[in-house]
Amino acid sequence: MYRGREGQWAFLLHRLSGLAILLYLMLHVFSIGSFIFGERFYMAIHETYDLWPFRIGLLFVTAGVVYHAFNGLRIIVMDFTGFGVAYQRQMWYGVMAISLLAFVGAAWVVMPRILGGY
Amino acid sequence: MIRARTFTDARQQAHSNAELNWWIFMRISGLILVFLILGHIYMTFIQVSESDATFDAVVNKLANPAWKFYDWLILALSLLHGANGARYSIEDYVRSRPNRAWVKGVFFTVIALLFTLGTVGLFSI
Amino acid sequence: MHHRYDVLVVGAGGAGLMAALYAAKGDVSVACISKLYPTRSHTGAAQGGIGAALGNVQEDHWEWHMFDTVKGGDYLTDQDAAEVFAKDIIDAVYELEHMGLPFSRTPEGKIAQRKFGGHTRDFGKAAVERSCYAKDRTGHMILQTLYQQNVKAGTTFFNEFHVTDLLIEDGRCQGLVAYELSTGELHTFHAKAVILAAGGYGRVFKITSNALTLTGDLMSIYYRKGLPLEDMEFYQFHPTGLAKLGILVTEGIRGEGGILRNDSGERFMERYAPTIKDLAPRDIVSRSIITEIREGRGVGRDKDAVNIDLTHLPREVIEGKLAEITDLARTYLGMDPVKDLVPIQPTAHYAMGGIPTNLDGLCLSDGSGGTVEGLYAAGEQACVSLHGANRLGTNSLGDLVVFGRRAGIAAAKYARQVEYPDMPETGDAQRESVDLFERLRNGSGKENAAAIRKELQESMMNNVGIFRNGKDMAAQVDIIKELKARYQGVTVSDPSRRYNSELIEAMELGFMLDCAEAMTASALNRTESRGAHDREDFTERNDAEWLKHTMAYKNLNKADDVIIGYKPVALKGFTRAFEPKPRVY
Amino acid sequence: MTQTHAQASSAPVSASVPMLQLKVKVLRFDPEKDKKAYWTTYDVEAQAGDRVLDVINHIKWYLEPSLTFRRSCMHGICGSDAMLINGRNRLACKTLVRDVAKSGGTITVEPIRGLKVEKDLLVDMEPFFDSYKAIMPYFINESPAPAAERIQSEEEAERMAHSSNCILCACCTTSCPIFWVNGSYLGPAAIVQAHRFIFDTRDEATQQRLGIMNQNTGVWRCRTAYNCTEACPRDIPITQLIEEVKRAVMYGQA
Repeated sequence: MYRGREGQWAFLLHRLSGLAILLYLMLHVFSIGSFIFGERFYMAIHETYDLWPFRIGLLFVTAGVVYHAFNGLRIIVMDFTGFGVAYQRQMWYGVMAISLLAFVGAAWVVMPRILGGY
Repeated sequence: MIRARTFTDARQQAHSNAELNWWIFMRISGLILVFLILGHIYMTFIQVSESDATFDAVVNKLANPAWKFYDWLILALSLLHGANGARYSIEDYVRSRPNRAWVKGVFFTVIALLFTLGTVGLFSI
Repeated sequence: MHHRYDVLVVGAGGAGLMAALYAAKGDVSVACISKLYPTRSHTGAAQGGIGAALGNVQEDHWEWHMFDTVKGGDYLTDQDAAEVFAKDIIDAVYELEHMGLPFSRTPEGKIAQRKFGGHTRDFGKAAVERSCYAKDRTGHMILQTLYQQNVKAGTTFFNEFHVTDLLIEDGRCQGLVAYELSTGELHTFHAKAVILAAGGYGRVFKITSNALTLTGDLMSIYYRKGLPLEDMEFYQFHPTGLAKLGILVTEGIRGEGGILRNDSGERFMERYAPTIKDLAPRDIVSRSIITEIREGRGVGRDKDAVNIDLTHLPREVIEGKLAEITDLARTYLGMDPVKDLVPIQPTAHYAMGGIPTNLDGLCLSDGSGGTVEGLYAAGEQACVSLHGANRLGTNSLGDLVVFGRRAGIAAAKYARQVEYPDMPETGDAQRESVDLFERLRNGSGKENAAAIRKELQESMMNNVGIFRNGKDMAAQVDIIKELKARYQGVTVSDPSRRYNSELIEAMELGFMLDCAEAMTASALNRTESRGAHDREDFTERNDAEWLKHTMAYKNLNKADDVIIGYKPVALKGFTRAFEPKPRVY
Repeated sequence: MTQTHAQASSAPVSASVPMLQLKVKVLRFDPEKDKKAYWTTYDVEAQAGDRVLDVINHIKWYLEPSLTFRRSCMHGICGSDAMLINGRNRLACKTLVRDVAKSGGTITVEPIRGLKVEKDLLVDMEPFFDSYKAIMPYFINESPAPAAERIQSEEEAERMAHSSNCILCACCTTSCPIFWVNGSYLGPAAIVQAHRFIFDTRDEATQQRLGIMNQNTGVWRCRTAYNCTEACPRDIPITQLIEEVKRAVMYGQA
C-alpha cells in the first residue's frame, strides 16, 4: 500500500462512501418506490429492513453520508478558495470528527430502539 | 476519450465543456444535497424508528405536495450526483474502451429505470 | 539499425540542445542523441546565472566583459573567441528570453542581474552586476527552455543511446555508432555533420559537483583516434561545494553578499584579493580556501572546510533568490543558511580544456590549422579556448548558448553544401564498438570496475588537484598506467542485453582513464603556474615560455604514451586586444 | 540473500562516525529471465547522513552489479532516480538514510508505479513524456519580439516560481491514485507544466492550453488526493497549482 497521507485517505474514503451510498440509494429507491406494486409487496421488503443487521447497517450509511457530505464541503472549499488547499489536513480531521460524532450520536439514539425491538 | 499523443490530437480534442459542467454540477448539487439528505435522514431515521416507516406512514407523508417535491428533488439530484460519481469511478478503473462502454450502458439504464420508478411512485400517490 | 540525418548532435545539455535548435533552423534534418533523457543533463545543475553586458542594473559594456574573460583566463584565453563571445552573448540572452525563459526581474521588469566572481566594471575597477539569473536555478531554466523549444521544433531524440565510436576517415567525419540501452543493440548513424556536446569529465575526481554520468566519453573517443585534446591541465575547482559532498553552492551566494570565513570567523579573502574580496575568480578563491585549511584555519570535524556566512542577509533573499542552495543545505547538511554558517570546500567543477575547435565549433586535428571536416564540438566538451586557464563564473552557460548556436548554424550550413560522405559497411563501422563490448563481456579477469574507479578518483584528487607538483603528478602517471592495466581485467558479470548498466559503467571507466591520462600528462608537462593550474614547484606564470595551448595526443604506436604538442594563443581580438599583465584583484 | 558488509558512503570514513546496519529490500525484476518481480534483501552499512542513492550505488558497485536503476546528478536536480522508498515516492538522492531507517532497520525500494517496469527500478518513461508533450510545453508568442527583453514585472515572474521549478522526475504523477489505474490521465507533472505557461504573462496560447486541460483526461481527473504534493522533491505545491488551473479553466470558459 502506498503510504499516502491524509489527502489520499480522504479521497479513498470519499470514493468508497460515495459508492456505498449510491448502492444504498438504489436499494432505497427501489424499496420505497415498490409501494406502487401494493401494500403487501412493500411491507414484505420493509419487514426485512426492520431486522437488526439492516438497522445497524443504516448507522454506517448515516456515518458515510455525513462523511461524504462534509468532505464534499471540504472539497468545495479547496476548489473555490485559495486557502482551502493549505488547510486541507485540518479540515479533514474536522470532517472525521464530525463523522464520528454523527455515528456515535445516531447510535446513541437508535441502539435502544433496536435493542428494545421498536 | 483517448489520450492525445501529440499536440495536434490535443488541439483537436479541446472543445468540449462537458467535463467542466459536470464538475460544477457535482459541487452545486452536492451543496444542496448536504441539506436535503441530512434533513431527510434526521426526519426518517433519527427522529423516528425504522419500524414506523409503514406503508400508511409513507403514503400519508407523501400526500403533501411539499414533501413530494422535497423527496423528488433528493431523488433527482442524488441519482444524478451518484451516477456521475460512479461514472468517474468507471472511467478511472475500467481501462478497456469496449468494457467501459457496456459497463456504463448497463449502469445508466439501471439508474434511468430507478429514476422512472421513483418518479412514477412519487406522483402516483 | 542504420539511421541517416544531415546533422547529428551528441549530448542534450545546453550546448547540444542549442546546436540542435539552430541546426534545425538551417533547413536540414537533425537528430539528437543522448545517453540520458534530455532534461537529465547536467546543465540543469548550473545555478548562478549567465553573464552578459546588458547593463540592466549598472552601466556595462561588452569590452569590459571581454577584458574580464581574458584576464580571468590568465591571458591564455583566445581573444578572438572572447570578443565574439562578449558580443554574441547579449543577443543570445535576449533570444533565451524570447524563448520564454523565466528570468528573475528588476523592478522595471527587465532581466535581473547580479554580481559574480571576476566580473568588473571599467576593466577591473569594481564588481559589476552582469549575471542574468532566474533565482538560483538559471541552468535548470535554460535546460528546460531549450528542451521545450526542441519539442516545439520537432527535433528527433534518441534517448538513452550511448555513443561508442566516431567514424572518421581521411579527415572527414562520416557518422557514429551508438549503443541503445533499452535493447543492447548497436546503431549506425550516417551524417553529413556531427556536433559533439556531451559535457565534461568531472567524475575523474573524488569530490566533484559533476553528475555520475560525466565521464568524458566523447573526449576520450576523439582522443583514441589520435586526435588532440587541448589544455587538459586546466581544470576548475569551484571554491564552494557542500562539505564532503561536493554539491555545487552557487557563486551567486557571494554575488548576493555571502562572506567566506575561517575558523576564527575572519573574512580571509580580504588578505588574498583586497579589491573584490569574496568575488575574486574561482581559482584564486579555491586556492585561498585550501591555503587556509592547510594552515590549520579550517572548520569541521576534519578541519577541511571553511564557512560561508549568509546570516546577515534578509530571509527573503536567502529563501527567494537562493532557494535552491538553501534547500540543498537543509536537505544534506541539516543546516539552515538563514541562521547557520554553511561549511564548504572546493569541488572539481569544470574542464576548461577539451576537444579543440575554431570559432564555428569545427574540430581541430592539430595545433597548426588542421580540421576534421564535418565534426563540430561545443560546450564543456569543447575548447574554443574562451576560458583559457580559468573560467569565470556564468561564462559556462554563456559558452553553451553562444558556441552551441554557432556550431549548430555552421554544421547546418556545411550539411547543406555537401553530399553524404561514403560510409563503411555496417560490420566495419561497428567493429571497434563490438570489440569493446566483447572484451568487457567475455574477459577472464576478476577486477572490480568500481574499485578501480574509486582509486582513480582518490588519486586524481590528491595528485592532480588544486595544488600540484612534479613528483605527485609523475606518480599519478604511473598510477594511471597501473589502473589501465587492471582495467583490462574487468569483466562484466551481468549477461543481459537490455538495460545493462554494469556494461555501461565499465565502458565509462575506460573513457575516464583516458581523460585522466591526457590531463595528468598535460599538467606534468606545463612547468608554470597559470590560472587553475597551480604548481608548487613552479609558482610563477611564465609568459615567455608558456603562453601557448597544450595539445595532448595519444600515441597510437606506443601504449600509455602521450605526445604533447602546442598551439599559439590568439592574443588579439577582432577590434580589441589586451596585453598580458600580472593578474591581481 | 545475505551479502558481505562494506562501506556505502562516498564521504571520507572516519572512525568516529557511527555506522548503521541496514537491510535494504529491493523489488527486482528482469523480464529476460523472471516471470514476476521478487524481493531481495541486502545487508549494508551506511552512515546516517548517506543518501539512499549512495546505499543503492554501493549495492550495485560491490554486491549486485546487475541491479539496474537510473541516476545522474546525485543532488536532486536531474530527476533520474525517482523511486518508491519505504512506501513513498522520493528521489533516492534527496532522501537520507536517517530519514527513513534506524540502525538495524529496513529500507524498501520499489520502482515507481503506473509505468511499465523495464528492469528492476527502471521504468518506461515514454508515456510520461507523451503526457508532457500533449500540453504544448513550450513558450508561444508569435508577435515580433522587441530588440531587448519582453517586459514582465517581478510579481508576474513570481507566478511561475513554483511551476517552472519542476524537474520532470515523475514522483508526482506516479504517486497519483488515478494515474495508477488509468494512464490516460495527463497527470500532475503535465498540469504543472501547463500551469507554467498558462500563468506566463508573455505567452499567447493560454486558451489552447486551457482547452487541453478542460478535457476528460485533463484537470478534472484530479481528485485532490495530495499524494503529488507530498511526493514532490522540489516542494512544489502541486495540488494548489492544479486547483488554480481548474479555476482558470472555469473562469476562462465562463
